[in-house]
Amino acid sequence: MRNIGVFVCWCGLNISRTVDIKRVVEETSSHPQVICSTDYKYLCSEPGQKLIKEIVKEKGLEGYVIAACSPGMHETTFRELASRCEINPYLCEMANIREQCSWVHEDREEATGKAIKLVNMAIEKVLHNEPLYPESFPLNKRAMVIGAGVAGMQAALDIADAGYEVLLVEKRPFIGGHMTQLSETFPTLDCAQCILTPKTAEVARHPRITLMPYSEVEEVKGYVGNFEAVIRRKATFVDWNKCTGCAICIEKCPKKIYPEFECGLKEGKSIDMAFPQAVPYKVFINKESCIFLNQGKCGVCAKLCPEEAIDFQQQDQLVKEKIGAIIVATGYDLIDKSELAEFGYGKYKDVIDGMQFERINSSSGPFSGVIRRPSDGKIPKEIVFIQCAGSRDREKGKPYCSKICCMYTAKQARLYKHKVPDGQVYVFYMDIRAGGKGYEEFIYRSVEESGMLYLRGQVSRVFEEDGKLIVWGMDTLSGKKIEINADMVVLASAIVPSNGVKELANILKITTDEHGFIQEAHPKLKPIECMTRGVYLAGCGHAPKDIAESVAQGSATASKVFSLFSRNSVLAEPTVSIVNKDECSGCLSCETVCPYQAIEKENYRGKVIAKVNSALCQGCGSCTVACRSGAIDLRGYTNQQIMAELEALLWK
Amino acid sequence: MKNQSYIELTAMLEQKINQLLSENKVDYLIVYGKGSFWFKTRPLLIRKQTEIEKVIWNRFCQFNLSTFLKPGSRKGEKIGIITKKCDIRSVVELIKNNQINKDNLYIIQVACDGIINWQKLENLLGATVSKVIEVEENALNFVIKMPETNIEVLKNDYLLDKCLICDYQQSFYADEFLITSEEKVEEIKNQFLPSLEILENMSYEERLEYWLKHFSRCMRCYACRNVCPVCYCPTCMFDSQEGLWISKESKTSENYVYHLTRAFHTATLCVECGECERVCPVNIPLMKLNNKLAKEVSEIFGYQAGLKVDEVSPFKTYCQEDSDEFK
Amino acid sequence: MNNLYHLQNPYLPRLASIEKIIQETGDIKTFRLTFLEKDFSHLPGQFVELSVFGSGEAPISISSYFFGENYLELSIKKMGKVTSYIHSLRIGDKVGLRGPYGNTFPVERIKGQNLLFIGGGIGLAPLRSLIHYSLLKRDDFGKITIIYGARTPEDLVFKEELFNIWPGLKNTEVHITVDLATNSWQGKVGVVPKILKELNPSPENTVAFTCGPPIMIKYTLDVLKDLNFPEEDTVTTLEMKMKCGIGKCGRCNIGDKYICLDGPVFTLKELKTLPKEY
Amino acid sequence: MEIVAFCCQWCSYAGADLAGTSRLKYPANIRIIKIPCSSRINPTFIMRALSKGVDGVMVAGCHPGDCHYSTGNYFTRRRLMVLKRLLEFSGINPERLQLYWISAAEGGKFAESVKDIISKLEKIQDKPFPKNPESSP
Amino acid sequence: MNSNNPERSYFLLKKSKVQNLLSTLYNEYEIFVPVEEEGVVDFKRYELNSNLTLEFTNTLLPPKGLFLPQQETLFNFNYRNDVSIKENIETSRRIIFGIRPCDSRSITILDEVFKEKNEDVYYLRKRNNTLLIGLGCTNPQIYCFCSSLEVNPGEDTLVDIFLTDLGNNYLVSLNTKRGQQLINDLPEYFEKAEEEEIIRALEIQSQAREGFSAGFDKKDAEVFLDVEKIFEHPAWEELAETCIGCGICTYLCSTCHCFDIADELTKNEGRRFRCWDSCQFFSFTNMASGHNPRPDRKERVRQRFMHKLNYFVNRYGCIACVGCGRCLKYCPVDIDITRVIGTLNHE
Repeated sequence: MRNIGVFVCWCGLNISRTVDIKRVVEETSSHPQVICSTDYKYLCSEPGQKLIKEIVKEKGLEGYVIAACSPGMHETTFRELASRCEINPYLCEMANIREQCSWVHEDREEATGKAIKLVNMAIEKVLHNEPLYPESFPLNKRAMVIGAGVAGMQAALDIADAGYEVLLVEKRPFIGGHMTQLSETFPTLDCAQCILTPKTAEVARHPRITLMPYSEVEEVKGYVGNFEAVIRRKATFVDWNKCTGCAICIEKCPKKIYPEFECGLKEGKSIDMAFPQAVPYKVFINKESCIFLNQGKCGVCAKLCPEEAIDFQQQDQLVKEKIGAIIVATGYDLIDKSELAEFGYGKYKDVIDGMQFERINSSSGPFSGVIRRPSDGKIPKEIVFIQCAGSRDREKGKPYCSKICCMYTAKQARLYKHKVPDGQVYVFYMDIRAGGKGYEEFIYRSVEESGMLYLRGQVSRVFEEDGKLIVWGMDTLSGKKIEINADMVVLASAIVPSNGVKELANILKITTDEHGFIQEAHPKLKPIECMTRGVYLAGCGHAPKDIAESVAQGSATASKVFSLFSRNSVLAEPTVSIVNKDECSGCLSCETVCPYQAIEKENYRGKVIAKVNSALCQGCGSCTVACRSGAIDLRGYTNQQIMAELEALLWK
Repeated sequence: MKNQSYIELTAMLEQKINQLLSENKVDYLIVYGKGSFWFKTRPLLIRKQTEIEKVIWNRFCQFNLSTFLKPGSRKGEKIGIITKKCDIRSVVELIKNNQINKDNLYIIQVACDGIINWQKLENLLGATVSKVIEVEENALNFVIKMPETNIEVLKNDYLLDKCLICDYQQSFYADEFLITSEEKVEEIKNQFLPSLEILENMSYEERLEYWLKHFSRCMRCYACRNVCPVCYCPTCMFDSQEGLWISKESKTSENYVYHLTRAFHTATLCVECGECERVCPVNIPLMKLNNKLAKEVSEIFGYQAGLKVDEVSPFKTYCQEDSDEFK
Repeated sequence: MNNLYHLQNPYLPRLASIEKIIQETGDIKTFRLTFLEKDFSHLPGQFVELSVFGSGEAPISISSYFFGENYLELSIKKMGKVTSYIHSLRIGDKVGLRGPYGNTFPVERIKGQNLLFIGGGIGLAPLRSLIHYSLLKRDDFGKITIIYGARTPEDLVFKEELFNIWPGLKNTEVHITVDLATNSWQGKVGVVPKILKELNPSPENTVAFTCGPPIMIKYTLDVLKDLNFPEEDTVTTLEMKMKCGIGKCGRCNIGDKYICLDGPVFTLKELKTLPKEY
Repeated sequence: MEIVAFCCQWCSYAGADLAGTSRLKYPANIRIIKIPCSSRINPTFIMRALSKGVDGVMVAGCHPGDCHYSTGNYFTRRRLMVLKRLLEFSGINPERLQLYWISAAEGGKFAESVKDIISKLEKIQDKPFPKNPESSP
Repeated sequence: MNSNNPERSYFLLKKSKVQNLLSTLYNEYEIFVPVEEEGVVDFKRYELNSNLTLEFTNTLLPPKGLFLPQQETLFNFNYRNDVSIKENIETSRRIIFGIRPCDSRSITILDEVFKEKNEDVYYLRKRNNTLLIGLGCTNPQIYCFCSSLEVNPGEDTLVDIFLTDLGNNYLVSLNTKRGQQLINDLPEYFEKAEEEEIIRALEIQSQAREGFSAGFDKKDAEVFLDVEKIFEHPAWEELAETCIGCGICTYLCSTCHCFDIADELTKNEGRRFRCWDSCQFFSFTNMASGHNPRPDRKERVRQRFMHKLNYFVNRYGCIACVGCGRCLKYCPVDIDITRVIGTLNHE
């Protein structure tokens, strides 16, 4: 309850044309707690604001109502004015008598009547407003990037260059992500390694980037500006401070394995380095296969290592880190073999996926860049590419488009033709999606140049018959059934979120969509923010995308982090929910409806009750309805205020 | 189930309680005790073995004792409680909503063959109610023994409505299940009072008038709320800020908002134990509201309250594919 | 019984208008109210039901005694809905008053005795009316000692009288203390009971009046006991939720006493006979 | 006729503003109460409004999936589905409660929605909650 | 209010004539008669078509509501610009027909409260405009225990006119001038009572008590006068354990009279009203400061019984209970005042 003023704006003719300002002023001035009610041509103008300021001072107003345009237009203006008048900005309310009255109604009588009601409502609301003050929290200007793929590295580099500490956490023992496995990249066909290596190197030597390869995030507590993360550094059984990457150990290691990096196409060792240009340039022991770790004998590497870097005793380490912002760049995997059985994938050696083709085509790959087929090393003369293998397929629960397949298939087909000019390429496609700079041209050039056959249709079955892969398909354009005797089949298999994302999402209290991709805060307006404040999103963890997009997103998230770190503290809007401790029943119905995990538990008088973390709360108020006892209320939109508006609205 | 088996059960009950108390498994038990009149019972908290003889179990044990597990009435000690097959569901709801910790609870579910609606019986007998010696029963009827005459009434006319459609059986949340040979076990299926249809078939005006007529009698004694096992809020929203939601005057319009809000709040929680309707001194058919919502909730969300502790209430979650009846 | 028709309605407030407002502390204001109709007489200790139209009624103890004047003063602390509404009132605004209600300080019985006033915070308000009274009839009483304390110097009420008027009067002592001093504060520091102990007043022909926060009263009574003040000469006032103010609405009873009729003034002796339900 | 509209500030309220800036005309007997999100609407607000003799209540929120708070309107939808049936069962014509999904870009839809609810209410034969129920039953 | 009792004279009223009698009185009086609705008998405003029930044990709600309505406007005020107050007191002449002896007793108990200094005009004006026509009890409810509170269910001298059921007729006994007056004005409805009818009636009146269960023992009730002994009795704790804290006992009690006062606002007008309140509610004594002298069920349950059996006795010299049995009948958890009185003495 307080003494308030009402200011009615003409907005030139905009309001005064249809609303009888004088009457609005008269009607509202009769309210016992309205000390003064007055009008002006343009309240938002300098003189207008000056007028308000004077009256507030003269009459000692404790709050005021501005009857004018939409709050969306000028609420900030008049709230700032309020604070300049030494009134708490939240004791200023606006009655929207322009957009929602004078502009939409013609009858002067009606419009005026409505205007009066709207003002009365605003008055009643102000009378129940409480002064509110934004809360501020300390800010830890240090970022953590999860995933050192091309997106993650970009984000890390940008942030580090801007002068902030960055923690770069990578699951695999080397950085660079999937791009390290690629041979060449579309649409320019430049060698992936050549463009990536400089970046990895820069990351490695950047003074403000702390690299954490072969590590995973176990736990994250806290909120924006004040996260505390626990990171598991997995044991490599090699002391990387000593290891020089001389590779003697690799040479002598008796245990052969097929490392994941080469997609099972090339032999590696139990102690090994992912690839020649790996960063960090260190070896690591594969726990599962190492003879010593499993049978306790061997240990050749340890004997030979000149630096005595081998350490079988090494344990996983848990490190605690304080950070202020988190960027999630977890990247992708390819759909599981088992889901592509109809193409004989996993059954026939020569049915391979796109990534395997990349390795085969790579000079550091299994056949040092010569295109041979895995089964017998023959050079395939008839090669079939199948697009949308798994993508856009409701049955497989992947209705979405993997976006890059059209492009890399064209690329791979073209690279194949370069290396096997007399080979024949068939590409099965649903339709070609080449939305991207120079993409469309690239595809056309590929088709024209190398006379490859694009068949619109789907492959029903692939099976082996005396050394050949028989591909049954249907050309939906000609309606003809097609049978191709191929030497090799390459599947552009669907992109899926890299495994472990779901768990990570739970740790970070962020949501994932039905396909396991991480949910952005808003599909249009907040595409790189997560539901949890201070957590941002880059790369394929969000949805399939190509390198350029991933890099762009990386930089975008970095800029988000800048704007966050540019302040010395996090300001939280004061219009957040608040719990009445004595009335809270502790049923925590509020917890489940909160999109921001802002509801925490707290012990109070021997019972567990709800507590709102005002740094996380965004003030939607859903909890206030879930709460039956009304123990949670929303500052700025309290039950009292809304009921007061309702009452005023019902006054005859 | 004959009186005999109720006597049996009572004996089993006493035995069990004795054991619980002697082994200090519980600090106190919430049980049924004898009421001021032959047809009345009363909730009872017993702590000592010497009090055991006060325990009773018969066809008049109407209360849903889980009401006394509400934080307001609870003392945070280890509690033993006796439940019928129907009202154990509200215990489940209380556990679900973090109002009580299952570990501090020892639930004795006792076989029940329906509860007699003594208000009906009382209305039937009028002043002669004081002369009744006892109520026996045969297959179909209750036999009310009086000095001179015996009155026979059809069981189904004098059981609580909810007992006529009761189809609950042993709950796996019960720590102890006291049963006699005669207890029948059926499938749980979701049933609703047939009497709903009469109302459902009315026109809006008729229904509004129907309810306003009833609500106009309400004097807002809040018995329906306070006795409700799932109205567990320490301070009801209607008490916390007096006059905010409704005026303190018990005017029809205010009562309307009160009862509808309560119905909405207990939707997804209400286990239709019927206590609210039982205690209402002015006979407002409150259960019709609750039954209706329970019915709708189960039709829309396929959810029924109080069956499983790990089930999520439809208001605590959502589904993008929810039917969108709005534009 | 027809005479009943001419009864005056005890629920109808009499109108008064605000003549003066003094901001005592951050959340305490003193309002001087002038009656619009016939004059109004009361004795120290009584309270009125103050109506703020549009917000409701609140029982407020009268904090002044102006003999034969047509106005009185109420000192009000911002607490609930009504009181905070009251705080938004301005000079000239109309309010309603019912009363005066309740018993009074035993003004007759204490004639010729020394008066010891022990107040804390807003609790000085009811005592002030007796102080006014006793100063008005100065010769009826012996020595007047006022001990008053608040949390901080900012929380002291009636500063003008405390610092500039009462100390100057003959045979009158004023001791002011605060729990937490500020740099500018020169006076005593310490809770009221402590100061009382230090002053060690003699119970000889003296009546003690105390009012303030429950915790203060509790310890003050202990000290008074140690100082051998007889229970019948130790007087305090009680607070209860009230509505009607005339012993009908059944809210403010402690045992069989209605605070609005038999209270709010009680001697420690009477208090001892009541059940501990306040 | 008196209609209360609860509009979430991000979508529908902005939509209403857009209707204004594009000078779309609609009947004047609608009063908008601005709330952060449709999930802020306590069913009791609606009961209260109707029981005080409002002819209709219009609730407007972001389209499902577009909620500024990502999931708020999903809960609103569930709550109102049940509330609608409760009101209906209590004898209030369910048409008196309308929920519209209106985005910030749909000024037109806002104006249309207002007209829609009003035309619906005009069709309704049965009377709203009596102004003075004490006398009615 | 049985002022200056005339020498008793008796009349006879045929049951068949009651309807006509009422419809005659209807023109001059607001008449309240027991009417059944939804299985609930209550005093309702008599309309020519209303179906009054005279075969009832007692009404659900006590008639106190006819003098202290659950809510009533005290006055209206205009609080815009300038304040003005409009008093609001109704003064129509009324009759309550068929009030039971216990309830008429309760009215005289309430009189004590509202007559006391600062007379409550709202109550008293209704009271003084109302003529009570009592009806004797012959077949009590199992809950009735009025006989242990000096109420004779068969005879009632507190009402203006008292009816004793003689089957087809009522014996009409007059207690006050007002009663006498009414009879004199309407001779066509009343016949002179014959000797044996009078004797039969007097028998009924004197025997009526017998049918009633004893209720409680006076001595047990007296124990409550000793605060020292009773105030911290463990029984309060026990009662609180199962009491659900609803308002039934207080709202249905014929002598409970606690109320609340509040304002209601509309745009330009304000209204101050009072409405029933209950000592069983937390908010009853909860203060703005947050302090509540009766914070728990224990204190609140105790308050009710102590008020009836001690505080009220000390103040007005009688127990604030008439044994109408409503609280026994309707208490959701079967808290029984007669038992409470019994146990506290003997435990």
